[in-house]
Amino acid sequence: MSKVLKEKVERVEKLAESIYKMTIKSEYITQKAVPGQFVNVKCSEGINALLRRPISICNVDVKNETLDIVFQIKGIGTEYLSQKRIGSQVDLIAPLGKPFDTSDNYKNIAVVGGGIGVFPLLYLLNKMNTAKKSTFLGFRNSNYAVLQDEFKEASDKLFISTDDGSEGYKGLITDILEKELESIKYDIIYTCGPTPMIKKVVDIAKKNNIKCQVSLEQRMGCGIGACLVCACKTGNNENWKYSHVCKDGPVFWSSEVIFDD
Amino acid sequence: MSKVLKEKVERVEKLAESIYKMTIKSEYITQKAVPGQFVNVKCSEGINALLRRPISICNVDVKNETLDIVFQIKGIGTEYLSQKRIGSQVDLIAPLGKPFDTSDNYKNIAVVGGGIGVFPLLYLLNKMNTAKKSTFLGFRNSNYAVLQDEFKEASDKLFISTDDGSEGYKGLITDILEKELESIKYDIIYTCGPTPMIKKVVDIAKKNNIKCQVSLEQRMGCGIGACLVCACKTGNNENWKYSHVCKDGPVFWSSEVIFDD
Amino acid sequence: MIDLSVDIKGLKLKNPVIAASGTFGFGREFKEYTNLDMIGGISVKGLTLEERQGNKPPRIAETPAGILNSVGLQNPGVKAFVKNEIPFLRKHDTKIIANIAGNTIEDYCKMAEILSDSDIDGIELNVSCPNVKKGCVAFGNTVAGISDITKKVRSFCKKPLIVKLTPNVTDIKEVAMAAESEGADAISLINTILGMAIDIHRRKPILANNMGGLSGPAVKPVAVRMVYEVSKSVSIPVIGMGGISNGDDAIEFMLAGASAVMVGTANFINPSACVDTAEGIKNYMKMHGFNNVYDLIGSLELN
Amino acid sequence: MIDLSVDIKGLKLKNPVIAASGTFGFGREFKEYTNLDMIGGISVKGLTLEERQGNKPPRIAETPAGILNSVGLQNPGVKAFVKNEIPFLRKHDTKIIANIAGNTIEDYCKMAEILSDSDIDGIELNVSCPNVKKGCVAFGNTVAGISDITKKVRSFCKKPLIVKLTPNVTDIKEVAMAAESEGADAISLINTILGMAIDIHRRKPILANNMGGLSGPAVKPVAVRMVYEVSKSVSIPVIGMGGISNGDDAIEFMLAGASAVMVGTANFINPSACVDTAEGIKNYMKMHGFNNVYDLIGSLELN
Ligand SMILES: Cc1cc2nc3c(=O)[nH]c(=O)nc-3n(C[C@H](O)[C@H](O)[C@H](O)COP(=O)(O)OP(=O)(O)OC[C@H]3O[C@@H](n4cnc5c(N)ncnc54)[C@H](O)[C@@H]3O)c2cc1C
Ligand SMILES: Cc1cc2nc3c(=O)[nH]c(=O)nc-3n(C[C@H](O)[C@H](O)[C@H](O)COP(=O)(O)OP(=O)(O)OC[C@H]3O[C@@H](n4cnc5c(N)ncnc54)[C@H](O)[C@@H]3O)c2cc1C
Ligand SMILES: Cc1cc2nc3c(=O)[nH]c(=O)nc-3n(C[C@H](O)[C@H](O)[C@H](O)COP(=O)(O)O)c2cc1C
Ligand SMILES: Cc1cc2nc3c(=O)[nH]c(=O)nc-3n(C[C@H](O)[C@H](O)[C@H](O)COP(=O)(O)O)c2cc1C
Ligand code: FES
Ligand code: FES
Repeated sequence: MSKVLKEKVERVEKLAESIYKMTIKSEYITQKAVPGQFVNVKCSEGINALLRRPISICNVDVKNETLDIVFQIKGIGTEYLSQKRIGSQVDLIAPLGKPFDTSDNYKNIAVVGGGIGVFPLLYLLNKMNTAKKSTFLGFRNSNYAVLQDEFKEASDKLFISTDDGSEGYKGLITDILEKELESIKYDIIYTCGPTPMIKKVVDIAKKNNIKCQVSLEQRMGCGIGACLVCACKTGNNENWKYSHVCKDGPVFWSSEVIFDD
Repeated sequence: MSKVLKEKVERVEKLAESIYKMTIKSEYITQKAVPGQFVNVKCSEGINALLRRPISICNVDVKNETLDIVFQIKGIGTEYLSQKRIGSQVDLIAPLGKPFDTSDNYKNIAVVGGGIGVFPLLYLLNKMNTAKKSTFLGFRNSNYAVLQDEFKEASDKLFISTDDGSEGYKGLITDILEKELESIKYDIIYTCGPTPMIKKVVDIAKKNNIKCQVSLEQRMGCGIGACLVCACKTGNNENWKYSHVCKDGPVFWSSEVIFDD
Repeated sequence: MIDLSVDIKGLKLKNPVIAASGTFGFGREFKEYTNLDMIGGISVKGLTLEERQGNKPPRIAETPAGILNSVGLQNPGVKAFVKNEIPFLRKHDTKIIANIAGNTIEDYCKMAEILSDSDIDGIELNVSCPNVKKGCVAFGNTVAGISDITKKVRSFCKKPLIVKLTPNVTDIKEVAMAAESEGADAISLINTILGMAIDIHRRKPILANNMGGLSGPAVKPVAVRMVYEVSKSVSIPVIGMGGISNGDDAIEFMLAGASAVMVGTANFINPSACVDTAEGIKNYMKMHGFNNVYDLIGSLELN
Repeated sequence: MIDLSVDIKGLKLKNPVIAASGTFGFGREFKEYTNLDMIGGISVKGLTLEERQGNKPPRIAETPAGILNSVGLQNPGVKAFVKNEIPFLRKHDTKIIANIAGNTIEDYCKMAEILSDSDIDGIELNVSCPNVKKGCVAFGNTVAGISDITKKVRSFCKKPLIVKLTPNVTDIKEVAMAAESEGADAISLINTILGMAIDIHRRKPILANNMGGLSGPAVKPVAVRMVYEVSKSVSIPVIGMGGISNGDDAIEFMLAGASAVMVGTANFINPSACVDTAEGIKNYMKMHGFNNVYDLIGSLELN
């Protein structure tokens, strides 16, 4: 069950140029949410940024009844969101979407994130308490490599790469994943990020015969499965259909998704 | 000369249910403004309340370089304006419009205001230092009868009426004006308020052969005389034209205006 | 007692607010968020004879105070609707309007036939969907097209027949009159206005389909004008929509002549927009001393 | 060096930004607030043969992300314009476009004749003003009407002739092609979309004229779509407008095929909107490595 909620903004922190973390007090969300889910938030009053914006849940603090969302300013919606004052109300529908499979059967997991796709993975890592966790994060450059302490804390092994080498390895994070796979076998790979990266991870998982879950993005209208705008192709090439990221996802098994749109 | 200005909000005070006073720091406006002029203010960022809203200058403190505007919440624009935070910036074009004639030759003046039309009259009263000043203010009820101390201070005689008698006289403020006129002769009457009231004042002035200035309202687009939307009829019935409240007014001689639209 | 009920030629609504087609799924998607029993009616996602997958994503773009969509009629087909969706909807105290779209007039007729035998309360002809290549758009923007389709579907349709008009025409009045004279029970309008939004950095349209239909607050003044024009031209009831988010917006349409209204895009932002709108209409009536919603409808005075 | 200059069939603009007719007065009203020498051109307030007082007030209503206006062509008449306004405008380094509207085709022809002998740089035919009872609206929304007026005015017009189209038509392409084939040098679009806003408490339209023309950000997606459609259908230059507030908005229109743009309603909110838009276009070109504005025009790729 998700709900329309008006919750209080507890903190807004600038993590990097154009990246913000917002801490929101919400008994309801902290009780109901599971990793992979998102909130659909009205970033501004009135008709400025008319639609709600989907943002992943990045962390949940059950004791303090707060959750964190972390977002990058891309356009007017995230811009307004970053300007919310502490103590003000934020209007969100949450928690939404199908979560990651966080079964205890996965003893050795790999988590691969790129860009703004890393945020839902922190919550996932924090929830997977019994597994051995290798985390692979790729960023454009060091300016975007936020939340490193939190990821380090949540992982057994943490690999970071940047396009320009300004932080961690220089190059694609999937290269490091492939290298690690030469010596380790994971039970599952979870991934979220830019489509080219996701495709690569899916290929790698397939080649290595590892289960894989992907978290997808698509422009949304309602966020609750009614308007059918957030389509993504699922099935196989002979028998495909359009599923919907907000309701059938955002998390899918990599084997379900067809990446040709 | 008026300018597009970004000025600082110094204070926002709620004077009554739905009526707010905003104090704005502005060296430029305090140096240039004269009574009867207005500011054209962007009440909200972005496309919420798209157009600027015209609000009269209610008072100017030259020493502190601040001006006051007082406004009633009527719709979304004034609603957003009332929510502006202290210390935030407000975007305005000011000062605009043709002012009242505040010549020293007027020794004995009457100032007649109704509803939100009273606000520009306070600035006028404060500027007319050498005249003897009788002020007549009409309100719907006592809830709307704001700024009484300021008006008392600025006037030699102050009359207040309300529709329901909850403050001052019960009835029309123009009735009191007429009664006063039985014993006093004013050099000029200044008036601002709802059209029926203004018409009545204009009639009274004419009958008593007293000069009269009216400050008019009309929905505006640009506020600077370019879009021609803020029309008001001027001239005489045989030879009239549409003048424009923002540029040719808001203050007109009562003899210029035709009230039949 | 304030009476909000309206009768659209046999389609009896307990209040004049209907969820607009394509924005409310099949109702069940909103059950968690709002009380379906408090909505006058639900116009379901546009149905086609066979299942359709719709257009490629992205299918939505935000524009100032509006959205463009290019869903392209993704739906399970009319038979699956009858089988899987009507039973759920019927459990609720709200009227079921089947919105239908076809590639050919025969498609429309077949669907009208199937649906006439099903447990629904009205049929809305979508002759104006801008998001599919061939088919329905062609019927909606000429007098000849609308006459033809209304006449033919009428002969198969045993339910109240609502013809939904496209705003993408020079003269909405003549199209509405054509639908009326061929037997429409009511007119609904407006469908979306054809538009385009460009991603200036990729130098491509945002929508994969390049163009899409504009809806939301931005279109309200155009919609109110067209509802006014149509309701002055026909004597059948008019259902108004386009940018309605609350009771005050709805009142504009009803003063302009709409007997009922539909709420679309607003559901995305506020899932209880339909219920709130009905509540808002009631409050307005209370404030202004109206007991019967019919006293309100069309009571606009011109200046 | 980034070259922003464009040549609209002899109307040479130093940058592609023109102030839209009716929103910029005769230029002088904006002198205090912006640098007129940095604007490509100014299309002056719509002129008629004789002075006109226009419609009753209120003449403006705000709507979501837009405005409705019903000025009704208040203007001093074409002769007063030539005498009193051209000398002021000529002192500035910007092009003067005379926007004209008439009750009859003869009016248009006479004005074109008078203006052809005056010191202006182009004539824009307003065949689409929705705010006057008889007259110009009739010419704009049919192929026959637009053909006729373009042909006749063309024979009197010795300046670059821009025909400004109304969006209130079913098919904007055919109207544009008609203007082109009768000799228009350029097409400008869109004029305002007919709309209505109601004061629900007075139960009357807000505008004294009841209806008015919608402009501002709300109309942008409709305008971009029409500019795209027209620029694919004609080979003369297209001047795009409708909801442009800044450089990014202008780029959408130019990618869609506009050789120049006009900025209207935005001037009311930001009196230097025209200059800011020109500046914004330049910044975009810099960021994306364009040296010549012509490389940008029409460079949209479809999905
Ligand atoms: C399930 C999901 C989870 C997400 N989680 C995060 C997160 O944790 N942190 C984060 O920074 N971003 C996240 N995003 C992306 C985020 O939703 C967009 O960056 C944001 O909507 C952009 O809004 P804007 O107003 O700033 O940009 P604009 O470009 O002005 O937005 C215009 C419209 O396009 C939509 N849009 C634009 N880009 C995207 C996108 N990439 N995905 C979906 N819709 C888009 C907006 O929602 C809006 O409707 C997530 C997206 C999805 C679908
Ligand atoms: C010269 C002048 C001076 C004014 N001075 C004051 C003042 O000192 N204090 C005060 O409270 N009010 C004043 N007003 C009225 C004030 O401008 C309106 O109340 C205000 O614009 C309403 O905006 P809104 O968004 O709250 O209402 P909405 O109804 O949401 O506004 C919608 C549109 O209509 C316009 N509008 C609505 N009512 C009026 C009106 N009465 N006059 C002009 N435009 C209107 C708005 O500006 C806006 O464009 C003055 C008006 C004028 C013309
Ligand atoms: C995402 C979306 C899907 C739509 N699908 C349909 C449809 O299937 N059939 C139809 O007749 N109208 C459809 N419409 C149009 C709406 O029913 C309505 O006419 C339009 O959105 C205007 O109303 P609004 O401004 O309240 O949204 C759709 C609109 C949207 C936004
Ligand atoms: C107040 C006002 C007056 C207008 N007057 C004219 C006019 O006289 N002639 C004309 O061709 N267009 C006129 N227009 C239309 C504009 O030139 C322009 O086509 C329209 O406003 C769309 O652009 P925008 O959204 O940038 O305002 C007027 C628009 C407004 C808002
Ligand atoms: S966003 Fe509406 S169905 Fe996914
Ligand atoms: S508001 Fe534009 S001329 Fe007065």
